[in-house]
Order: sequence, then structure tokens, then C-alpha cells
Amino acid sequence: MSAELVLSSVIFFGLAVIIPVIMLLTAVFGPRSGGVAKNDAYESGIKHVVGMADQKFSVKFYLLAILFLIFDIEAVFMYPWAVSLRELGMFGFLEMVVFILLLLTGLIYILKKGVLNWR
Amino acid sequence: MFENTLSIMIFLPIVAGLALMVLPVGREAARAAGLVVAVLVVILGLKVFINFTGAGGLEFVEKTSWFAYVGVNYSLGVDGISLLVLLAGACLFPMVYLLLKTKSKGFYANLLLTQGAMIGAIAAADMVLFYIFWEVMLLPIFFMIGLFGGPNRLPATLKITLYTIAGSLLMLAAIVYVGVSYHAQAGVWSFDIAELSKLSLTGPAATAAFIFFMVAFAIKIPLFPFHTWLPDAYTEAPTAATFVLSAIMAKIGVYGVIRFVLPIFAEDFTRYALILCYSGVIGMMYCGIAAIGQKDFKRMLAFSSASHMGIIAVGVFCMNLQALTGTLYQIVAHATSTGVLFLLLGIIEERMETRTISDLGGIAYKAPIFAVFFAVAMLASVGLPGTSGFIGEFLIILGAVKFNMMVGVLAGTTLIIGVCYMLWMFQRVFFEKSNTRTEGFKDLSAIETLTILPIVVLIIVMGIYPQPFLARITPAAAEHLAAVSTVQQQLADTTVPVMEQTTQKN
Amino acid sequence: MLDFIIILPLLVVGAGAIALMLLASMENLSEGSTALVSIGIFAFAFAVQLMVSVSGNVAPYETAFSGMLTASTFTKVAGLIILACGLFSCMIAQTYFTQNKFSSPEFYSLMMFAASGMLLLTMAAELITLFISLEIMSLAIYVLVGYDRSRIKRSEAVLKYLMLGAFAGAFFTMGAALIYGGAGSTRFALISKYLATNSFLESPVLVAGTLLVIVAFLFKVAAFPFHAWVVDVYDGAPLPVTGFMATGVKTAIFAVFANFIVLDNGMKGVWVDYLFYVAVFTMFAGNLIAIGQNNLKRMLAASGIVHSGYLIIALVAVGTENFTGGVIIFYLAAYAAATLGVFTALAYLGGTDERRDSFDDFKGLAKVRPYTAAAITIFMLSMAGIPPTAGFMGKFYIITDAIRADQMLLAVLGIVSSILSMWYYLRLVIMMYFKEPEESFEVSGVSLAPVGTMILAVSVFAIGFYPVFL
Amino acid sequence: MIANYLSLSVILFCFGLLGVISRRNVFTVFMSIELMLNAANLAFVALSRLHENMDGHVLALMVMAVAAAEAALALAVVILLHKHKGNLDTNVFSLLRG
Amino acid sequence: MSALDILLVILRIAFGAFVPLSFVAVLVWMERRGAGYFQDRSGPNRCNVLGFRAGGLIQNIADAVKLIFKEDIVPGHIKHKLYFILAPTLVFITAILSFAMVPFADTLVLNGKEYIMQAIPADLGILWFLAVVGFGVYGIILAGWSSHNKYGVLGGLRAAAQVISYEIPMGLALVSLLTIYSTVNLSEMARFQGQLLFGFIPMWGVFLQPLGVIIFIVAAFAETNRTPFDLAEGESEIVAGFHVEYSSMKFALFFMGEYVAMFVSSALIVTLYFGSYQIPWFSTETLVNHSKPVVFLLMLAMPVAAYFFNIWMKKNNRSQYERPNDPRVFEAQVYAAVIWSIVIFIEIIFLGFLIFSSGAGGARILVALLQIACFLFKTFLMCFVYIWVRWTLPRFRYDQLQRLGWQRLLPLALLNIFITSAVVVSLA
Repeated sequence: MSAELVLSSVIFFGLAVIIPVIMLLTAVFGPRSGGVAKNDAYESGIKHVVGMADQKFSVKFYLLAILFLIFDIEAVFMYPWAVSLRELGMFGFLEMVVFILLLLTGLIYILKKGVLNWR
Repeated sequence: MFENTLSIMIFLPIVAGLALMVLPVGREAARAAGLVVAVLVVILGLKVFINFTGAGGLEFVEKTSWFAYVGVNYSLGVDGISLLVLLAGACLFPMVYLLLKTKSKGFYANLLLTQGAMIGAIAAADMVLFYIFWEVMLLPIFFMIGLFGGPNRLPATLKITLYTIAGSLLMLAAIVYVGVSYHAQAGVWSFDIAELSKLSLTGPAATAAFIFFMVAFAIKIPLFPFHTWLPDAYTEAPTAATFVLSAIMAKIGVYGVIRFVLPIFAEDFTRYALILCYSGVIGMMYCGIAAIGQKDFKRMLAFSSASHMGIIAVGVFCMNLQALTGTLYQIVAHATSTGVLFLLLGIIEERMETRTISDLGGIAYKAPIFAVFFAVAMLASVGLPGTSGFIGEFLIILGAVKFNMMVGVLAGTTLIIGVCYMLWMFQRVFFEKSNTRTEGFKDLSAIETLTILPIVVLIIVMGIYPQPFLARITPAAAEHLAAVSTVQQQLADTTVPVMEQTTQKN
Repeated sequence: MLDFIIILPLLVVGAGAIALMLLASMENLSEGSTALVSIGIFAFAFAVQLMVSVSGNVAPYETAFSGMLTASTFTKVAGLIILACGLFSCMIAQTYFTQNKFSSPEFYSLMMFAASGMLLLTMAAELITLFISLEIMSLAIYVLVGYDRSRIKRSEAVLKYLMLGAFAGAFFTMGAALIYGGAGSTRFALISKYLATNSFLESPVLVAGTLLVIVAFLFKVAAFPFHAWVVDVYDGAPLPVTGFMATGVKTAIFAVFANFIVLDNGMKGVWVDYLFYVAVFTMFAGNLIAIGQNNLKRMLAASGIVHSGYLIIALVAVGTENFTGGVIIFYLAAYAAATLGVFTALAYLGGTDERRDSFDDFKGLAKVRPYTAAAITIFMLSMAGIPPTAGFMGKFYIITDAIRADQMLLAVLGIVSSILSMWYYLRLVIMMYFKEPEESFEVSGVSLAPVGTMILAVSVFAIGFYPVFL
Repeated sequence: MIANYLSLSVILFCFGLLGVISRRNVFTVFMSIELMLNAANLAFVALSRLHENMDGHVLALMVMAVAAAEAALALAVVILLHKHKGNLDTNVFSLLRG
Repeated sequence: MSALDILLVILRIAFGAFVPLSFVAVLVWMERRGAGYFQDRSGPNRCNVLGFRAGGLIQNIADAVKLIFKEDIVPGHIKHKLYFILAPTLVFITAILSFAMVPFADTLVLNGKEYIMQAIPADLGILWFLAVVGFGVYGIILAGWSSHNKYGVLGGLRAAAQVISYEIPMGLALVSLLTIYSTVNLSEMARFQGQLLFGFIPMWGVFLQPLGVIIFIVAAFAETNRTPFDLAEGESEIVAGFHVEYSSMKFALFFMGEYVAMFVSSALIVTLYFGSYQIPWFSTETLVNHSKPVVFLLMLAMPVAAYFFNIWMKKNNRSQYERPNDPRVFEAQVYAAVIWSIVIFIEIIFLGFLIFSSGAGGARILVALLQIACFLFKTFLMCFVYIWVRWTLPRFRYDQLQRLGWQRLLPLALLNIFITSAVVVSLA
């Protein structure tokens, strides 16, 4: 690791962190006026909150998260393959064809099972 | 036909037993089938006995490679040592089918299985094969006692099963050890008994193996202090099972000691022989004394049987020709006499539904033939001259005296206890006044008489004219002892200085 | 191309799994036919595996796929056992689902996925392959364990299994990392080559790595310090899965464990001393747990621990030269036959929602269903190691090996544990035979499991009498 | 240099181990397991650099994939359990006791 | 490190950090002007300083001032104040950081030393972008969750679900791109795109990956939560989504974060598919070797462009109705003066260059500046596409969004990988 790289990384990270923090400082200097309504959850003017924020929500979101996790990891497998495809040649190509076919099979299964049917 | 005789003797009952289990057959048909098979086995057994040449070594050999990986063979054979045991195992069974009639199909099936396995264990010429049959033999007994036994059968079943399986599993380790040792010495795998007998193992591991063997056999015999399962099991078991246990199973234990322990662990055997002798003698005394106090007829007979097994064991541990020959002889004698006793007891139990001695009385008046048969068997059991028991026990005591005066004297004395309680019992059961129970006791029917008669005759013949039997077993016994005596010699040479040292210290 | 022939059964099972999964999504496959199809696939794969010719007794260095996989008679037979386990588990499942309603075709598909993982695991000759196959198997099994989502018991079982399985997986990964660090390669052949020239004990990284890997294996086979989960998980899992887990997973893990431990003599020498204690404690801990159980499945689980103990004895005794693994594989076959036998019987006796699951529930079975009782007895005897069953021969070989490897004490302790185990095996037999029946054990529906039970009962003897594996 | 990587990896691994053993919350336990896996990954990648071959990288990728799959499954199980119990403390799950 | 090194580090970082920030202003302005243009509205036309509206840019300043001086409310029902504050910060930081690996000019060679023109001169390239952008989801989820508001939670979830759904097609589209470029390093990719296809088409990603570019752009839209994928804020359903409880600068951070993300993803699209900083048909070497004619041409072109711009401005920059002494006309005159003075200033510099330029150093710096300009111009155009789309297309329904991602883009991306790799392998 060159010193240049370290230096630029440190400065850039520092900037990236400091800029928003400085901007947040306005919270300290800004005006302050309390109020009952300000302390309530915003509900488009509905007086009493309908339902809780920590209620259960559709399991579809979890399913989606799981699917993402799996497919994304599969995509991660492809990066090294893609970069070195020229060296791998035909064999590498065939391997990935198998891999993609398997991935597609999984996708078809998911779709057929209606996992992604949002209603 | 000849080359497969032993296999047929083993598998005919087993196959018949399995068939009985599976097929929907009635009780009587099952009994008949069992009887037919048993008779066939008797015929084959007699054929073996007659065709046995006594030339030394195994005869009727069958050998097929089985588990080549560790050199286990399916090999069978008979020699002088196993011949009589085999005969006893083969010939005593028809009686059961003829005399005890009230059992169910499963019972007969189990009985057949037991017989097959027992013959297998006796005829096996391969250690692993022996072990397999040895274990298999127990299973039908387990079911017989558990399914058809007395009111307290469950603990008794568990006791005998756990005891014997514990023993035999330890024996397995010992067997494997022997096999491995053979492999180490000879470079090839074999569990052939004849081959393994050539081994002479020493060292701590060998001693452990020796102990395992002895524990297994001592449990089967049963030898003091491994006899605690015996009274319960004998008492709770159905008579046929008791008969099998006492007449044959216990003998296989003795046979095992002679067959395996004696040659292979000659050194350890010699070293611990005295202790084992005393163990036998103590067992004799303990069981004899215990027998006196019993109120239950069967329990008494059980202790009596155990007591006499003690002397047979002593015969083995004395390690001389007389004692060994006597033991082998006594195996048959005891098998026949005890077998007959238990079977007759079974008849009493079946007909009068009691076993308490005090409930019985005056049977001799009602059933003279029964009483005579019982008397002969009883006398043979206690070793009265003129019966088979006498020859065997005489030879054993002779050998015992030769081995160690003390043991001989104790063994001889203990026999007298046997005479005491047996005669006392006989008097109480057969003579005194008859009561309501025994009033209706019918004598043996013709078939039953004919069934027991050959055995009773055998008892007497063996008592008067033992030559054909002795001629067949003596050479084998002598040959068998050869290994031990050399070791004994060596051991004597080495131990004397040791003893001197210890005395000096003292 | 030769390489592909070796994994042909794997491909069959894997393709079958995928095809079944797709068919399942099309929703035009009935429950019953799925079971039959999966049985067919397993049978076909079994036949293929039988026909795959593998050269003799091969040291673990003969490799395929440039060192990724190894193929020997040992792996071949392990594969056969696994496929047979799959086949019978499908039979169990078919029957089980006539009385328990939570199945779907994916169940069988997952079964096949697990089986393909196991097949790969037996052949793994490289840490990467090993890890992947381990996880293919484990993940499928996790799902199967929790397949019945309506019952919280199952969910808790799968949580427990997943937590500990992932934990073990983490151990394995770290171990693999350290081995890789020490030996510079993930291939068994190269690691072995490295160890041949360098002393094992001089590399602390390698020692630690192998330790972690072995710990992971012990976790998976429920050996002593890591055995506690198995009872709960087996109890919580649906019956067919329990059967499959108990047999297939054990077979696969022990196969790869054996392949791993024979890498190097020096390494084996170091670990054998500890495996000795592991074996002993595993056997006795398993026995102690089993004796206290009233539930049949829990008892079988605990007895599985004991059998793991025996198998570790066999591992202790394997020689690195001329390794055949025959003893291990034979014992596994015997154990699988007996265990699956009991489970097939339980599949149709268990009743709705596995109603009958304790010893007491089987009172007097022999009076009502004598053949089943006889079969269960045979299985119990085989597990207990009573001749002439396969279980006995397995134990016999293990003891022989142990004594040959100068482990007399281990052999004796094994036997002592065998004696202890008699207690709970016989207890069931006693319940079945010596007690009066309280119910009629009626079984509804057409099912394959009785057939399976009988086949297995016969095979318990057949394996014992014809030890073709050795 | 490699020693530093390895030490860090082992320390992370030990943290994960501690977390698995001492924490009650299911999520924390699974996160600890992930931490252990990532510790191994670190070691793999560092050692891969050391040995100058790609095996370690490949394994690290595989580990990631497997960790993802395991996490997916864990999430499913946790949701299931939460549905049943409404709580994620491992002590609550006590139907099965070894 | 020499002083030059340090100077260049600072310059590059300044570029990397502040160009996105200043582009926020440009983009906001452009958004307003664009909205006005596309929907035939007026746009920002009131705010002014001394009558100068700077084309509406003054509105931005007003906004900023307003946001800074607004009350910063942390509602009382919020339990985790740290997370509440952390969330916008996180969104902003990830947006800024994701630009770190994007090259904005070809490697600058000064005194024989190579300077990679990225904010951080590492070769992580596209992986860095993916990693950091993926991290950005945490900010949104954290915001939604810590708001402890139904709308907030729902918005956060939607945003997360959407972002992760489209990350897959995006990643897969990248895979096919990587098979062509054989590298993950964005600088190398940019260099690759300097070549010519068949001798006359610039070898830009868009020509090599026509399918991939569509997938990637669609996914990038979704990633930045822009319309038509802005369901996370969908004000008609869930008010404002994940930032419903935010106000003042915390809201501003989300706001700016979004625009920075938009800029960065535009920059990335340009880098990946539109030749990065490459000026078509003119490779870096060509430009360096012929720096003087280039400067000369520029000197000619600039007044011409300024002239036409002024005409256009004069025509448009006046009130819509007749007005005596139209102040807007005066405004335009002032702007024209400013523009002309800038042009003259630059012309002088160019003249100086033509006269005094001796070594290649000056030429290289000039080329670099040209490339930066080109890069910014392309990015600007791409940002315009963003705005164009925003004011043209209606918002998707959620199921449509997911169906597009999983059932259309994902298989398409896989197909694309298949075709691309087949071609690559057959050509190799």
C-alpha cells in the first residue's frame, strides 16, 4: 500500500464523514420550540395512530431478502469468472452455463411458486 | 449326505422353527412337527456317534470360507470332546415334545431354534461361528422364559439375558484377541479352533482375555459367584426351558472351557486352576446347602443341578486325564439325569399345578413307573454306583484328589450333601401320605414311558458299561491335555524358585 | 469423461431433485406419485452406483476432477448405503404422510438434494469440495427437519440443529483456513504430500486446523462433548427425516472423516489418542442418555450417539497404509439397515402426528402385529450386536480392528457399552412381547413401509452373511 | 504480516465463539456465527496471498455463499419461531430438553 | 511524497468530494427547470439577488438557507435517537464514498510518474461501488425503522426491498460487462473504451452491451429510488416514506444524498457504458501529441459557442409579457458580459499556452482538463436523462416494480451473460 493511497483514503473518508456531521450541527444552533403535535408520530393529520409501527408486516419482504441474499451471492460468484473468462475459455463457459441454468431453474421455481406475487 | 450331516442337524431345526413362526400352524401340528424334526436330529446324532472313529482330530468336517477379510470360516466338525455333548444335545429333545403338551406354537418354534443353535455351538469348529451360535442360542430362551414363564418371569428373563449377554460379549473381545494374536504370530487370519488351539498366549492381555472367557463360561455353567441368575431363571422358566438350560446349555459352558480356555490359555489356566477349583467347590457347597432349604421343588432341583455343575467344573480345572474324561462323561450323565428330572417335574407341574414340595406326597403309590424313573434319574444325579453319574463323578474326584487333596476331599464331601437333600425330597414327594392334589395323579402313559425309557436305560447302561463312551473320549481328552501339561511343567519349574523366595521372606 | 462416470449417481440424484422441484412448482404432481418417482430415482441411482466401476481398494490419493474428488470402493459403498438410505427414507415418507398431513413434493426433492450432498461428501478430497458438500447436505436437512411448520417442536428442533450446525460449520471453516495456511493447499493429496516431508507437530497452525476440523466432524456425528443436540433434534424432526439423518448423514460424515484422518500417519497418531477418549465418552454418554429415555425416537437418537462411538473406535483403528475403510462401511451399512428398519416400522405404527412414540405405546405389539414385532426385534438385536445379525458382524469387525491396532482397552470398553445398551434395546422387545396389548395398532392407507420393513429385516441378515464390502 | 492477519482472524473467531456461547438472543447467536465464518474468510484470503494461489479466495467465496444460505434459513426459522412464541430468547425454546 | 504528489492528492479528493456536492445544486436546479420544461410550468423564477435569478439557481440558495434555519425536530416517540440521526448521515456518506473509485480523466503522467485520476487511487473499481451502494440501504432501513412510524417503516422496507431486488439485475448486467472488459478496475474499463470498433465506432460499452446498458440503467434508477421507482417515498400512499419524520438538515442530508447518488450513478453509467472521459475518436495520446492544434481549435470554437448561447439567452431571458424596462433584459445583458469576460480570460490562457508551452506536462494537464470536462458533460447528460424520466413516466405499482425486476430484468440479464460470454469465448 502506497503512502499516496493511504493519504487519499484517510482524507476522503474524513471528508465523507465530516461533511454530514457539520451539516447536522445546525440541529444544535437551530431554533427550538416544543409542542405536543411535534412529539407525535406523523400520521397525515389523523389524530390517533392507526396501528403500531412495530407491527408485523408482510412476510414477502423477508422472502425477498432471502432471495436477494442467495441471488446476490450467486452474482458474486460470477465476478471472478467474468473477469477471467478469456483465460478459462470454453470450459469456463460451459461451467457457467450449467451454473446459470441452475440459477434459472431456481428462479423458475420461485416464480412458479408465486413467491414474488405481490398483492 | 455324510459330509453335511452336521449342517443338517443344525439347520433342520432352525429352518423348521422359523417356518413354524411364520406359518399359521396350530399348536398340535407345531408339536408334531417339532417332534418329527427332533427325532430326525436324534437319528442323525446317533449316526454321527456310530460313525465316529475316534482317531483323533475333527471328523465330519465341513468348511466354507465366510468372512475372508478376517479368515472366518463356516466350519463344523466333531471330535472326542464335543461328541458326547453333541449327542446329549441331539438326543434329549424328543422327550420335551412328547411329555410337555400344553405349550403354544411359538414355544415349539423357539425350542427348535434353541436346539439348532446349541448343536451349532457344539459342532462349530470356528471360534466366531461358535460365538454366533452361542449367542443365538440365548434368544429363544429369552423368549421362552419371557413369554411362557412363571409369574415373576420378567426380572428372571432380564437377569439371565443381561448376565449371559454381558459374559458373551466379553468373550467376543477375548475371541477377537485370540484371533488377532494368531494373526500376529502366523501372519494370516484364522479363527479355526484347531489352529488357534496351537497358540499359547501369555501376558497381561492374555490374562484379561482368559478372564473374559472364564466369565462368559462361568455365567453359563454357572460357577460361583456368577450363579445368581440361576435360581430365578430356572424357577420361572417353563420346564422345557429349564430343561434346556440345565441339561444342555450349562454343558456347553463346560465344553467351552475345555475347548478354548484349556489349550489357548494354558498358562493362565494352570495358574488360576486352584482358585477356579475352589470356586467350583464353593459353588457346589453353596448350592447344595441352598437346595436343602428350598420349598419349591423346581428351585430345589435348580440348586441341585447347579451344585452338580460345580463338580463338573472342578473336573475341568483339575487338568488331568481322569478328571477331564470324567467331566466329559459326566456332561452326558448329568444332562440325561437332570433332563429327566426336570421333565418329570414338568409333568408334575402340568398335572397338579403346584411345585411346592409340601403340597406333594405319595406319588409313588399313585404312579409307580413315574416314581421309578424319577428315582433312577435322581440316583444318577447324586452319583450312585451303577448309574452313569457314578462313573463321571468318581473319575472327577479321582482326578481332583490327584490334583489337590483338599479339593478332592471337599468335592467328595459335598456330594454327600446332595444325597441328603435328594433323598429327603424323594421321601417327601413320593412316599408320605398322598393328599387331595396328588390323589388324582395318573401314571405315565405308554408313550411317555416309552419316551423316557431309553434315557433311563442309557443312564443305567452308562453306569454299568461305560467303555464305548470312554473309548471315544479318552484319546481326545489326552491329546487335549498334552498342551496343558507341558505348560504346567514349565510353570512348575519357574514358580518353584518364586515360592522359595516368598518363603524366605516370611 | 471418466471423472463424470464417477459422479454419475450424484448427477442422477441431483438432476432428479431439480426435476422434481420443477415438477412440484408446476403443481401437476400428486403426493403419492412423487414418492414413487423419488423412490424410482433413488433406485436408479443405486443401480448406477453399483455399475460404476471403481478400482479396488484405493488409497485416498487416487483422485478425480484434478484432485477434487476421490473414488474408491470405500466411497462407492458409502454412496450405495446413502442411496439405499434415501430410498428407504422415501418409503418411510410415503407411509408417514398417509398419517401426517404436511407434505409436498419438495420434501422428496430436498431429500434428494441432501443425498447428493452426502454423495459428494463421501468423495470429497479437498477442503472446498468438502465444505460445499457438507453444507449442501446440511442445508437440505435443516429444511427437512423444520418441514412441519405447524408444530413448534419441529421449529425448535430445526433452530437447535441449525444453530449448532452452523456453529460446527464455522469451526470447520476456520479449521480449513488454518490447514490451508499450514499446508498451502486445500487438496488432501497435496496436504498429505506436505505432511510427508514436514512434521505435523511442528506446525501449530496445522495442529489447530485439524483440531477444529475434527471438532466439526464430531459435532456432526454427535460425538461426546458435542452430542447433546442430537436427542432433541431427532425427536423434533419428522420421522422420515430422522431416519435419513441418523443413517445418511452419519454415513457421509464418517466416510469423509475416514478419508480425512488417513491423510497422514503423524496427524492420525496425534489425534488418535484423543479420539480414544472421545470414543469412550461418546459410547458411555450415549448409553446414559439412552437408558433414561422413554421416547422411542429419543432412545434411537441416543443409541445413535453410542454407534457413533463405535464408529470412532473404528476410526481410531484404521490404518493409514492400505486404507480400505471396510470395517467402517460395514458397520455403517449394518447400522443403517437396522435404524431405517425401526423407522420404517414406526412410520406405519406411529399413527397420526406420531402419536405412538414411547416405549409404553408399543405394549403387546407382538400379539397384534407379530411380523412387525419380529422385524423390530431383529433390528433391535442388530443394533445391540447380537449374532447372527449384521450389527454383530459390524461390531465384530470393529473389535477386531481395534485389537489389531493394540487398542484392547478400547475394544473392551466398547463391549461394556454394548452390554449397557442391551438394556434399552431389550426394553422395547420386552414391551412388545411380554406385555398385553392395549390397542389394535390399526394402520390406514396403502403404504410401502411394511414392505420396506421386511426388506430391511432380511437385509439385516443378508449384510451380516454376505460381507461383500470387505 | 501474515501473523497479524491470522491473529486478527483468531481473535474475531474467539469473539464469535464467545457470542454463540454467552448470548441469548437468536439473532445475536447467528450474527456471532457469521462473525466466526468471516474470521475464517479473513484467514483464507490472507493465506491465499501468502501461498500465492487462489484456493483461499475460492473457499472464501464459497463460505460467503454458504453463510448467505444459512442466514436465509436462519431468518426463516426465526420468523417461524417468532410466530409461535413471540420472543427470540433462546431460553424460551424449551420444549425439547436433551 | 513530493509536493506535487500531495497537491494532486488534494486536487483529486477535492474533485471527488466536492464535484458531487456542487452537482447537487446543479441537479436540483436542473430538476426544477426540467420539470418546468417538460410539464410546461414556469419553474423557479422568483428568487433573486438584486434581480439576478441566475436561471433559477438562486432558488437553491434560498432552499439551503431555509433548511439550515428550520427547527430540527426529533419527535418524542423516537426511541433510538442515535440511529435516527445516524440514518441520514449514513445515506449521505455512502453516496459520497461511492464516487471514490470513479476515474474522471485518463492517468495523468507528470514527471514520469503516473497519477490515477480517481479520488482514491485504488483498483477496487466496480466492486467498491457495489459494496458501498449496498451499504446505503442500511441508511434507508435505519431511517424507516428508527422513525418508529408506520409510513416510515413501510417506506424503509419498500426501499430496501426495491434496492436489493434491483441490485441483482444490476450485478448481473455488470457480469456481462466484465466478461468484455476482463477487469473490475474502472480506469482500465475507461481505457478499454478508448479503442475503436471496426475502426470507426468508439468501443463504448453501450455498443458492446446494448441489452446490458438498458438493464443497468433501469436498475440504477431503481437503486437511486428515483421515479418511476420512488415507491419508498410514494407520497400519495405513505406520505414521504422513510423520511417522514425528518426535518431540517437531516432531511436535507437525505435530499442531498439522493442527488449525490444520482450523480454518482450517472457517472458510473457513463464510465461503464458511455466511454467514461473518452472523447470519441480522440485518444489521450492523440490529444497530447497534437495539443497545439487542439488548443487552436478550442480558441476558435469558444467565442462561436458563446455567441450562439448569448443569442439564445437574449431570446428567452425576458418576461412573458410586455413590460417597460424589462429587468430581465438587463439581467441577460449582464450575463452576456460575464460570459464574454470568461471566454476572453480562457482565450488568454490558451494563447499563453500556445506561446509558452514547452514540455508535454502542460499538454497532459490540458488533456486531463478536457477529459474532465467531457466526463462532466456526459454525466450531466445522463443526469438529464434521470430528470427527463422522472417528469415523463408515472410511478410504478409495487407489484409491477417487483415483476419487472425479477421476472424481466433478471432473466434478461442472465440471457445477456450467456450471449456475451458465448461471443467472448468464441472470439478469444
